[in-house]
Parts: sequence; C-alpha cells; structure tokens
Amino acid sequence: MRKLTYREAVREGLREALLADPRVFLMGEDVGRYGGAYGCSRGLLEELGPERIRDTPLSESTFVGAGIGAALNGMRPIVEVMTVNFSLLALDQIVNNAATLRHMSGGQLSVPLVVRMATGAGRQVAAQHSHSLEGWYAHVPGIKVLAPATVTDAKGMLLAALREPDPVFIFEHSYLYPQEGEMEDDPGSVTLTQAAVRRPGSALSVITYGGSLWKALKAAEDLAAEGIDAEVVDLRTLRPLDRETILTSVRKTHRALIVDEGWRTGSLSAEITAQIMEGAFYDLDAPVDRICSAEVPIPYPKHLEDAAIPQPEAIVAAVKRMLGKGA
Amino acid sequence: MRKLTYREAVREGLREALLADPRVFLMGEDVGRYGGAYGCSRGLLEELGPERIRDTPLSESTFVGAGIGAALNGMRPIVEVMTVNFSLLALDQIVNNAATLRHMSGGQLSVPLVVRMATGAGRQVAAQHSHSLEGWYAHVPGIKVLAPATVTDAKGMLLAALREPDPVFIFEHSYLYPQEGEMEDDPGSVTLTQAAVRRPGSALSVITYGGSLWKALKAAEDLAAEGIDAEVVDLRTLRPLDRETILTSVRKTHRALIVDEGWRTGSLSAEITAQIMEGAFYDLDAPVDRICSAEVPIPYPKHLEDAAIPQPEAIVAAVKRMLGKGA
Amino acid sequence: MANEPDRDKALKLLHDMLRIRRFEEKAAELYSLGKIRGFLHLYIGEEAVAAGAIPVLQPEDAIVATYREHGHALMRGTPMGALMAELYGKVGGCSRGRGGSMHFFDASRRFFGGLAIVAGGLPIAVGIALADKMQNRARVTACFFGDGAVAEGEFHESMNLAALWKLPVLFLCENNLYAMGTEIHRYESQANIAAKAEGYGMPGETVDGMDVLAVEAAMRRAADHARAGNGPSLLEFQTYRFRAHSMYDAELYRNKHEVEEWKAHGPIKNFKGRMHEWKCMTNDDLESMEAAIGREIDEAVAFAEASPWEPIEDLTKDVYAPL
Amino acid sequence: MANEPDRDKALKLLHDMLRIRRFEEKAAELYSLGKIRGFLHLYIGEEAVAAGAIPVLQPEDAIVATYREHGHALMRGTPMGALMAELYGKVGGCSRGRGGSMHFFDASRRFFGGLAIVAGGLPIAVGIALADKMQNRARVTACFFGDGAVAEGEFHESMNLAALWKLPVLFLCENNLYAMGTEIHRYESQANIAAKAEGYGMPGETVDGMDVLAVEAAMRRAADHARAGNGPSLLEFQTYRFRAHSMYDAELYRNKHEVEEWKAHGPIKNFKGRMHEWKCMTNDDLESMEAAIGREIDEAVAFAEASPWEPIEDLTKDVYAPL
Ligand SMILES: Cc1ncc(C[n+]2csc(CCOP(=O)(O)OP(=O)(O)O)c2C)c(N)n1
Ligand SMILES: Cc1ncc(C[n+]2csc(CCOP(=O)(O)OP(=O)(O)O)c2C)c(N)n1
Ligand SMILES: [Mg+2]
Ligand SMILES: [Mg+2]
Repeated sequence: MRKLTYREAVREGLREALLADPRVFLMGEDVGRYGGAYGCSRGLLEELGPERIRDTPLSESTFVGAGIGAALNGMRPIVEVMTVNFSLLALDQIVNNAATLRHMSGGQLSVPLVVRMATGAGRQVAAQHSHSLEGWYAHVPGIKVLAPATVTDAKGMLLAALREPDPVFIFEHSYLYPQEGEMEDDPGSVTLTQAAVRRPGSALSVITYGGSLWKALKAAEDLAAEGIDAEVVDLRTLRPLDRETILTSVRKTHRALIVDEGWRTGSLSAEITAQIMEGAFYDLDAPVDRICSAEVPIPYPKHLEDAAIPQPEAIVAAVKRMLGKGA
Repeated sequence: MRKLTYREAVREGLREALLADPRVFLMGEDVGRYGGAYGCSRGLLEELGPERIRDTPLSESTFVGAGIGAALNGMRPIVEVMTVNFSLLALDQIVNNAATLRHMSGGQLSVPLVVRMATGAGRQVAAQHSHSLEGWYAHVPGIKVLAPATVTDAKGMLLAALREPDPVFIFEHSYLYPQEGEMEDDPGSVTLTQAAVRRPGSALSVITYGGSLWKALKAAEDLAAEGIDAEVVDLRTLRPLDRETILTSVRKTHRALIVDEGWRTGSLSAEITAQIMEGAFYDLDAPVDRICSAEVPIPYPKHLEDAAIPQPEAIVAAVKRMLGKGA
Repeated sequence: MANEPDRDKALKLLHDMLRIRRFEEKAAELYSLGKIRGFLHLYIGEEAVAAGAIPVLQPEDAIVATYREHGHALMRGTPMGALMAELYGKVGGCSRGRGGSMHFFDASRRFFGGLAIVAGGLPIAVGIALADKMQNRARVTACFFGDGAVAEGEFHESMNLAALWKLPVLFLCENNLYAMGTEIHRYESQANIAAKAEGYGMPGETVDGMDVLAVEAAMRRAADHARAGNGPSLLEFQTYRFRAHSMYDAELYRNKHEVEEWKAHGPIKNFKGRMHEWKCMTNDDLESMEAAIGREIDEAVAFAEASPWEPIEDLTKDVYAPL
Repeated sequence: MANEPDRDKALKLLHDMLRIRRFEEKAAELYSLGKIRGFLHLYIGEEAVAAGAIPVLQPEDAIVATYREHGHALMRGTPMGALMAELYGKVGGCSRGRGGSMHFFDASRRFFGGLAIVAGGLPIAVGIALADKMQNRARVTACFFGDGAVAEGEFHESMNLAALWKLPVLFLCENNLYAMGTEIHRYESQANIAAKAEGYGMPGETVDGMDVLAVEAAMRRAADHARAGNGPSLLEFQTYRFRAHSMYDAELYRNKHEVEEWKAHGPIKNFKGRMHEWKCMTNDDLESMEAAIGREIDEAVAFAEASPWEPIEDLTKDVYAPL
C-alpha cells in the first residue's frame, strides 16, 4: 500500500491504460498542454504525444459524439468532459446515441467508450459549476455510471471501465482530487458490480457515494464516539445499482439514511429509498431518510455553500433523530 | 362544457394568450407555416403574423436561450421545443440559465418563460423519439414543471403558466393530442399547485400524471368491475409536487401504486415513493409499488413498445397483487 | 455536365434510382395499409444523390445517414428484404425490427444508421473517421444530412473538428430546400451551404443533386481528396423532396406548382431522357428493369411478411452486451 | 489609427483602464489572502476592450458578459464597492454575494451577467435583442465572449439567428488567443474569427484590442449599424491575457517570452505612451489619477469588509419569485 492523491491515482490509471493498449486515447478540453483542468493528465502529452492525448475545441457535443464514433470503429476512447456542468451540452449524444446504439441496432453495434468528468460542489465555484447530476445519468438504460470515492477505485474503476463493451461514465468528485488515500494492491481487479461496506455497523445504514462518502465516514466516526455504530455503504456503481448489498445492509440494521449531494427532489437518493421500500419494507424500523443538497442553485459564499450541501453534522443529527436519541 | 381534442385545447390556449397580451409570442421549429409538428398552432401564423408566430432554425439551444433572453427583457415568450427528445440539446440553457438567474442574481432577474414540448412513447417512433424525461426536469430548482393530462388542463395550465414569474416547462404527452375531452368552464382558473383526485376510491391510491392518467383510469374502471375501488391521483404539477394531496390519499387508502412512463430507475416515481416513505410510512399497509417503463431504449414494433411502457393490464395486475387478490 | 457513361453503367444508375423509387412507393402503400407505422420519411425525388454517391465508396468505408435513409441502405447493398422487414418491425429486419424506418443499421456493410436526431450523426462520423485516421487506414466516412442540420450547433462543431484534425469525412448535405415545413431562407441567414466550408478552411462544392453523374463526379473528387490524407470536404447536393416530409405532413407550406416544377426535372425522368438521347436504352430494357425491381420488391415484402416478430422476452436483450 | 482625442477624453480612457487594472490587482492580492475564493479570472491585459467598447452604449442598451467580466461591470458603472463585495460573497455585492467573481449582475444597468458556461450568453443576448426589436426600441445588446466560445455550437446558432432576424446584437469576441491552455490554432480550423461573419451574411471586423481608440471606433460603427435596424455585427478584438487563465492555472502552455512581448505593447502602457506624445498628460495627472483610484479601491474593500454575510435562513430565497 502506498499513499497518493486521487488526482495521481486517476493519472496512473490513465497512463497505464494508454501504455497497455494502443487503441486507448484521451481527448477533451485542455487535457494536453494544460495537463487537464484538474491536473489528471499532466505529463501525458509529453510522454505519449498529441495523437494519444488530444486537446479538443470547446465543443462538448461533438467531442463526446466523436468518442462514440471512434468507439464504434475500433478505438477505446477516454473522453474527459471537464465537468458535469458542461456535459449538459453533450446529453443528446449520450442519451440518444451512446445509450441506444447497441439495442436499437439489434445488437450489431458496440460503444466501448469511457467518459470521465468532475462533479459536485464544495469549491465555491457557484451555481453554474456545482452540479451533481450523476443521478440523471443513472436513469439512462444502455450506459453504466461509476462514482469512485477512493484512490483505489479512482484508478481501478477506470481500468475496469476500459474492459467494458458498453459506454461507461465516471464521475470524479472535484473535491477529492487533492485528497490523499492508500492505494490498495492490484486496483485493476476491482469490480464494477458491487457496492462496498466501508464501515460495518449495526445501528443504521448510511448509504452514499462519491464525495459524500467521506462526510458519511466522518459522521460515523463522530457517532461512534457517542456509542452509535453506523454502517457506511459506498455505492461505487450508480448504474446498475447493487441492490443486494443495499438490502442486505438495511435488513441487518433496519434503518437507512441516504446521503446524496444531488438536489433532494428526484435525486438518486429517491431511487434508493424506493428500492428499499420495495425490497425491505418489512425489515424497516423507521422510514428511510435522506440528506441531500438544498433545492437551490449552489451559491458562492462558503457559509451558504456549506449550508446547501450535505455535511457531517447534518448526517449526525439525522442519525440521532432516526434513532430517537434527540439532537 | 364542450368536447374538443387536446390539440385544439392547446391551440385555444395559445390563441387566447396571444390575443390577450402583446408581449406573448410563440417560437419554435415549424410552429408557423407547418402549423406545429402536432398541429397545435395551425392557423395562428395566418391570424397573427410572423412577428408573433416565429419559425426558428433547428437550433434548440439557441432558441430556448433566446426565449430566456426575451423573457428577461419584457416579453412573455412561449417556446415550443418540438419534443422532449430534442430538448436534450437545450438543457444547458435550461439548467444553467433559466433555472439559476433569479437566485444567482440575488433576486434581480426574472425569467417568465413558458416552454412547451411533447413527451412520451406510444406512437412507434422508436428509441430516439420516445423519451419521457419530465422527471429530469422535476429535479431542477428554479423551474416549474407541468404535465396537463386533460383538455381543460391543456389549455388552463398554459394560461396559468403565463402568469408565473418563473420559467415553466409544460409536457404534453404526444399520445393525447388527438384525444377528445370535455373542456370545463373557465379553464384559466385552474391552479398550478394542486394535484387532482380524478377518481376517488378507497382500496389503494394510483398516483400518476400525463399520458398515463388515462391508463390508470382505464385500469381503475376494470378494477371497479371486479369490486376493487381504486383512487386515481393526477399529479398535474411535477415540480413542485403537491405532497399534501399525495399523502392525504395514501393515508386514506394505506396503499399506493405509482404509474410513470419514465424508465423505472431514477424516474419521478422514485421521488414519489420517497415522499410517501417520509410522510406516510406508518400509514402504509404494504410497500409502495411502481409501474414504469422497462429499462430499454423504446423499440419500434408495436408489441415491443406496448410491452415496454405502462399498460392498464399491468396496473390491474399490480393492484391485485398489492391487495393480495391473486393475478 | 459529365461525359456520357457507357451503356452498362447508365443502365445500372437508372436501375439504382428506380429501385429506390419503387421501394419507397411500395413503402408508402404499405403504410396506408397499416403494415408500416410510426415515422416514414420518403426520399422520392432525391434518389440521384444516394445512387451517385454511394457506389464511389469502398466496402471498408463508413456511412452515417439520417432518418431519410432508405435509399442509402439500398445503395449500400443491404438486402431489400432486410430493409422491408425493418419497416415492418420484424426480426428479419436489418436492426432486428427495433429501429423501423428511421434506424437502419448494417454493421457488416459499415452502415452506422439511420440516426434521427437532426445533425446528431455528424459527431459520430467525425469519430469514425478519427478512428480510421488513428489506425492509419485509408478509409473515408460519408456523412449524409439535410439542409436543416446546417443550422444546428453540431454542424459547426463537427466541421471545425474534422477540418482541424484533417479527418477523412465527407460532409454530404442533401439540400432539399426545406427542413420539415420551413424553407431554407426562413432559417438560414446565408443559404449558400457550400460556401460555409470556407469558414472552416475546407473545400466546399455545390452540386446538381438531380444529376446522378454530377453527384458521382463530385463525390469521387471529395473521396479521393480525403483518402489522400487531405481532410474533409463539404458537398451540397441541390435536390428536392417530391413527397411530404413524413406521412404526418399535410404540406401546408409549399404550393403544388413548385413541386410540379421540380418533378419536371426529377432525377429519374431527367436521366431517362438523357439515356434516350444517348440511345443506350430501349423500351425493353426499361420494362425488364421494372419487372426485375418489381420481383425484388415482391420478394422483399414476402420476406417481411414471413419474418417473425421478436419475442417479448427479448425486449431488454442487448441493452448491454451479454455478460 | 484613430484621431487624437481631446485631453479630457484621453484622461478618462486611461483612468478607466487603470481602474480596471488596479481593481483586479487588488482582487488577486485578496485572493491570496483568502478573502476571495473559487474561480477568479483576471482581465489584466484586455482592459482596452471594455474601456473602449462600453462607453459607446446607452443606458438602456444591454450587456451580456462572461466569467471574465470585472472590467465590463466597472465600465458599466456598477459601484466598485458592490463588485468588491460580490467577490467577497457579501450581501452588499451586486448579486447579493451569491455569484462571486463569475456572476456579476446589475439589472438596473442592464448588465445581465456574468455567465460562466462558455458561449452560454450568446443565445441570451439574441433573446434580449429580439425583445427590443419586437418592442420597437432602438436598443442594442452587447455580447462579450472569448475566442474559445467561437468553437461552440451556440456561437454558430446565435450568429445565424441574429443575422436571420436582423437583431441588434453586437457580437464582441475578445480574442486573447487562448481558451484556457489551448492556443487558438489548436482548436480552430480557421483562426480568423472576424471572417466567420461572412458565413452568416453579417459584417465582421478585426480590431486591435490593445488600442482603446480603435475599439471605441469599431464599436461605434457596429452600434450605429445595429441601432439603425441593420442587424448584428461581429467584432474580433485582438488582445491578450497577461495573467493566468484563473488562479488555478500553472501556465504550462505558453512561454514567458510570448507574454512579455504582449506586455510590451499592453493597452495601458501603449495609451500612456501616446498621451505623452500628444503631451496631454503630466506626471501629476497620472499621480492624482492613481491616487483617486487607490482611494476608490480602499473604499470598495472597506465596503466589502463591512458588508454582512447573507443569513443562512435566506439560502433558498429567490429560487422562485415570492408568492
Ligand atoms: C434536433 C432535432 N430537432 C428537431 C427534429 C424534428 N425534425 C425531424 S426532421 C426535421 C427537419 C430536418 O430537415 P433537414 O435537415 O433539411 O432534412 P430533410 O428532412 O429535409 O431531409 C425536423 C425538424 C429532430 N429530429 N431533431
Ligand atoms: C461549455 C464550457 N466548457 C468548458 C468550460 C471551462 N472553461 C472555462 S473558461 C474556458 C476557456 C474559455 O476560453 P475563451 O472563450 O477564449 O475565454 P477566455 O477565458 O480566454 O477569456 C474553459 C474551457 C466552461 N466554462 N464552459
Ligand atoms: Mg431538408
Ligand atoms: Mg480566450
């Protein structure tokens, strides 16, 4: 095990993938000379050259579409859309082409495309740069959606995504890039099918993913200090959801709190609530609750941004409320 | 009361709005000479001229954005995006501008824009033309989302939307346009805040909206013939949801089935399930269930399309299952 | 005007156009019988474009087309039965019946759709060409789209990216003067489409899309240019759609007279006339050609009729690759 | 090169540019102190564009700008204190502190952002101009955007729509040769931006964006043209950003030498030199100008410091209009 940042983990994953397979290339805005808006591809242009590391124009719809086309025709493109905020410009290509082509062609076509993008708030970049729309992506049949939260997953899920025959969308929470973590051995062997219990516990299941995982773990630690033993489940893959791990946890603890940085109404947290309703209703000792973002364009000032998105304190308070331990 | 088609009801609403207020204008692809892809504006160009009825280029992002700009500057635009499928090209303008400008400007700006679009499957137009993405829209703070299901609402909610100071998105299920219904008196007085109980009942609440309302009512009729008295709730407004009407119904019947043409995972049905979980958990006699679209790009042939989207038979079967009445 | 072709070639060109025309006439007939449903966009009037352009392509070249793609798939060699079955929505269809009229696919012939979002195919074509270039294959990608697509942002972005990276894309605009019911001058501030190529430093050419030989010649120049590594071109084929936009269209936006004028120099009529001038076709030739096409269509219909429906159990098959 | 302006005007132009420069230098300083957070995109080097262009506008004209809009808001007359408070995120900010550096708004001065999605402001500007035209008001809308925005589909769509409908939009491209770290020739197949106007049948002009008088003159021509009902124009202001793209940028993509060369004919330096030639400025003039600006900045900082934070209870206020 060795320590490195999430950013470095992504870079290692990119580099290994590029070195291992000549069909792999990286394209996106500023992935080359600039080294990636979040520095994930720094040095790769110099090492691998402009054919493999392609700076694109500001044309999200077209370079995502070109990724689909290249994937249809023998390549293994990794497209970096700088952030999920800009991916709105590419949604037509994603929903109408990437997600449909295999099925609509009767199984003739395959789109082995990997798209990476930063997501989330927490860096005071205001309303147009703070979306958490991975829940939208998780709605779309035909694509897979990943949310690596650890450095091992940041690298490992990227490598695993490149082995998938279908389009995979990877959401990297922008808050995580500078965070350090331990890289486990053989990250390339991680699965894309299973959620992970990051902290076993018995009192209640906190179900979360991505940037919020660390807030949930922090809250669990604080709760442990007060004698409350929460389990923390990291979804890892948002589509398809690992229903079994979710339900197993809830059947054990009988209570669930979902933490999701999406705006509450219609976020992924709602789907998880619904799946628990459908699969573990009779196991529940209390209604499932959710800590999500406030229904507001995320504001710039820190105190308002903090108030708008999930925080460990709010998780702690919700858990206590659910366990009837006062607040 | 008089009979007319949903299409005629929309046209009446458009015409009245245009005649009543010189700030109102209609723009979109083929709204003029063609008369609207679904015929909703037929005759209006001839009556009102090309300043008020504006055919646009195929440029969804720009004509929606232009609608936002015009709304900021004293007009009352009605933008027709031919179908929700093409609105994917305009989502950046919708999510990043229309939805944020009031809040992000500290309350200085107002975007009184109305956007109409057709939604839904059922006409054998295959995977790229059959989306039901109104659930995505309902996730976005800063906009309102309507789904008129009756001819009265088709006209009345449009007129009411034009009185709103914020952007309103109206989803008209394409299946409804040729359907006839009774226009109630004074449609302009309909509210945008309340769901409607379209059929009172006691055995179970079927909660739905838009094109699925008619399938739910058909199912309720068939169930009534077998002595099962289902209540049918028409959400009407998808954002903000009328939580009170939903919960009141569920507290009465103790069981809920949601019918939503969106793909099951992450559809609006999940949010409604979550709200019932949160607000009426202790009133439930059984887990909430959902009838949604299969997780598949909607295929062209009728038998497969029918199998992919909610049908009265599936609603009937689900209700019976939930009531323990065998299938 | 291009040189006189030899007799065999002329007969083939006529046959190809006529085959598209008769196929679609049959499709329209089957639509009114309810055998075909949903959207059906006919190519009638525009046959010279597909018939002239597509034979220029090599088998390993790629094609990306729109929802108005029956002619293109026929020209590419997908068996007519598979196309007719696709219109029916039957398993024997070229997309297992799942796509219908707007979504013909034939991977074995590198026919990548049949895509129904206007301009949505352009980025895909750019990517296919990028993959060819990166793999050092001297292939081209032919991307067909309508005049209406030119107004979409993706047209601009794709033209720029293809030109910037010198990708072997042939941007083939079928300018039939209307986007649905909107005439080009009502949606383009500058309606000369070929001239737009200049803004991307790319060659652009206006071509008489009613003249199958002119189409072929222009296409050959553009394909040679791309194959030699000189990058993309834009060809604007000036043509006209004789029928309604789709079967739902009441055609309120244009007058009969305009349509009749275009029909008077329609691609088939026009070429037949020239073949008579060249004296390279007899009435017998034409009759036996029509008869052969008629037989092919009858067989295609029979194939479609006989083809089974996809079982409902297979509905979600191939949403993802099988594990 | 434009004629010599009178002394008062020259002093005002210099003052305006210097005021932007000093404001932003202070902002950079406050950023390193942690008073300002998130993204901060400095306009340093490009001041001649806003200083030359914006005074041409009438109060009822509209402005739409980008995330690099400090200079534009200053020129439009929004009090410096309100802008500084916005950078702080305080309630006294021009957007109640909610927007920060990228989202300045001032409805009273028809300043519609401060929009941070590249090219996202262009459709908005088209719509504002449409509303003016439909209401028969002889107003113009000035839409600023970067060279990088030209590659986006919305540029193409907005240029077309504005030209088609002859809307009074001034498309003002601040071409600083880079989109973040990507040099224009690496993302534009044809890097002459002004020339792109032709593809939309719109006048286009290349302007020395380092020369405040040239900017003003070109802007006046374009505004007059639009106000007279002749429709939009595209102006390409050739300029350069002296600082990093944002405070996160390590500037790996360009060399110091290039930056130094541009600085050598920077807009302020350049104009100061000319004023000396014209002998219309003394050292005292300059000193008192700097002093006045310094005082204004100090006051703005004091205002920002003193301004309260928005109460957390107001977080969701104005997501929708109050009932
Ligand atoms: C993005 C998008 N917007 C709208 C439509 C609806 N639509 C289908 S075809 C069409 C007209 C396209 O015209 P053109 O590109 O000239 O092609 P043609 O039909 O004339 O061959 C429209 C508006 C669509 N399919 N996609
Ligand atoms: C649609 C979109 N894509 C990407 C970004 C990230 N981004 C912000 S500024 C920028 C460069 C823009 O360059 P240019 O338009 O030349 O403006 P400049 O910053 O040089 O003033 C990029 C890529 C964005 N904000 N919006
Ligand atoms: Mg056309
Ligand atoms: Mg720039």
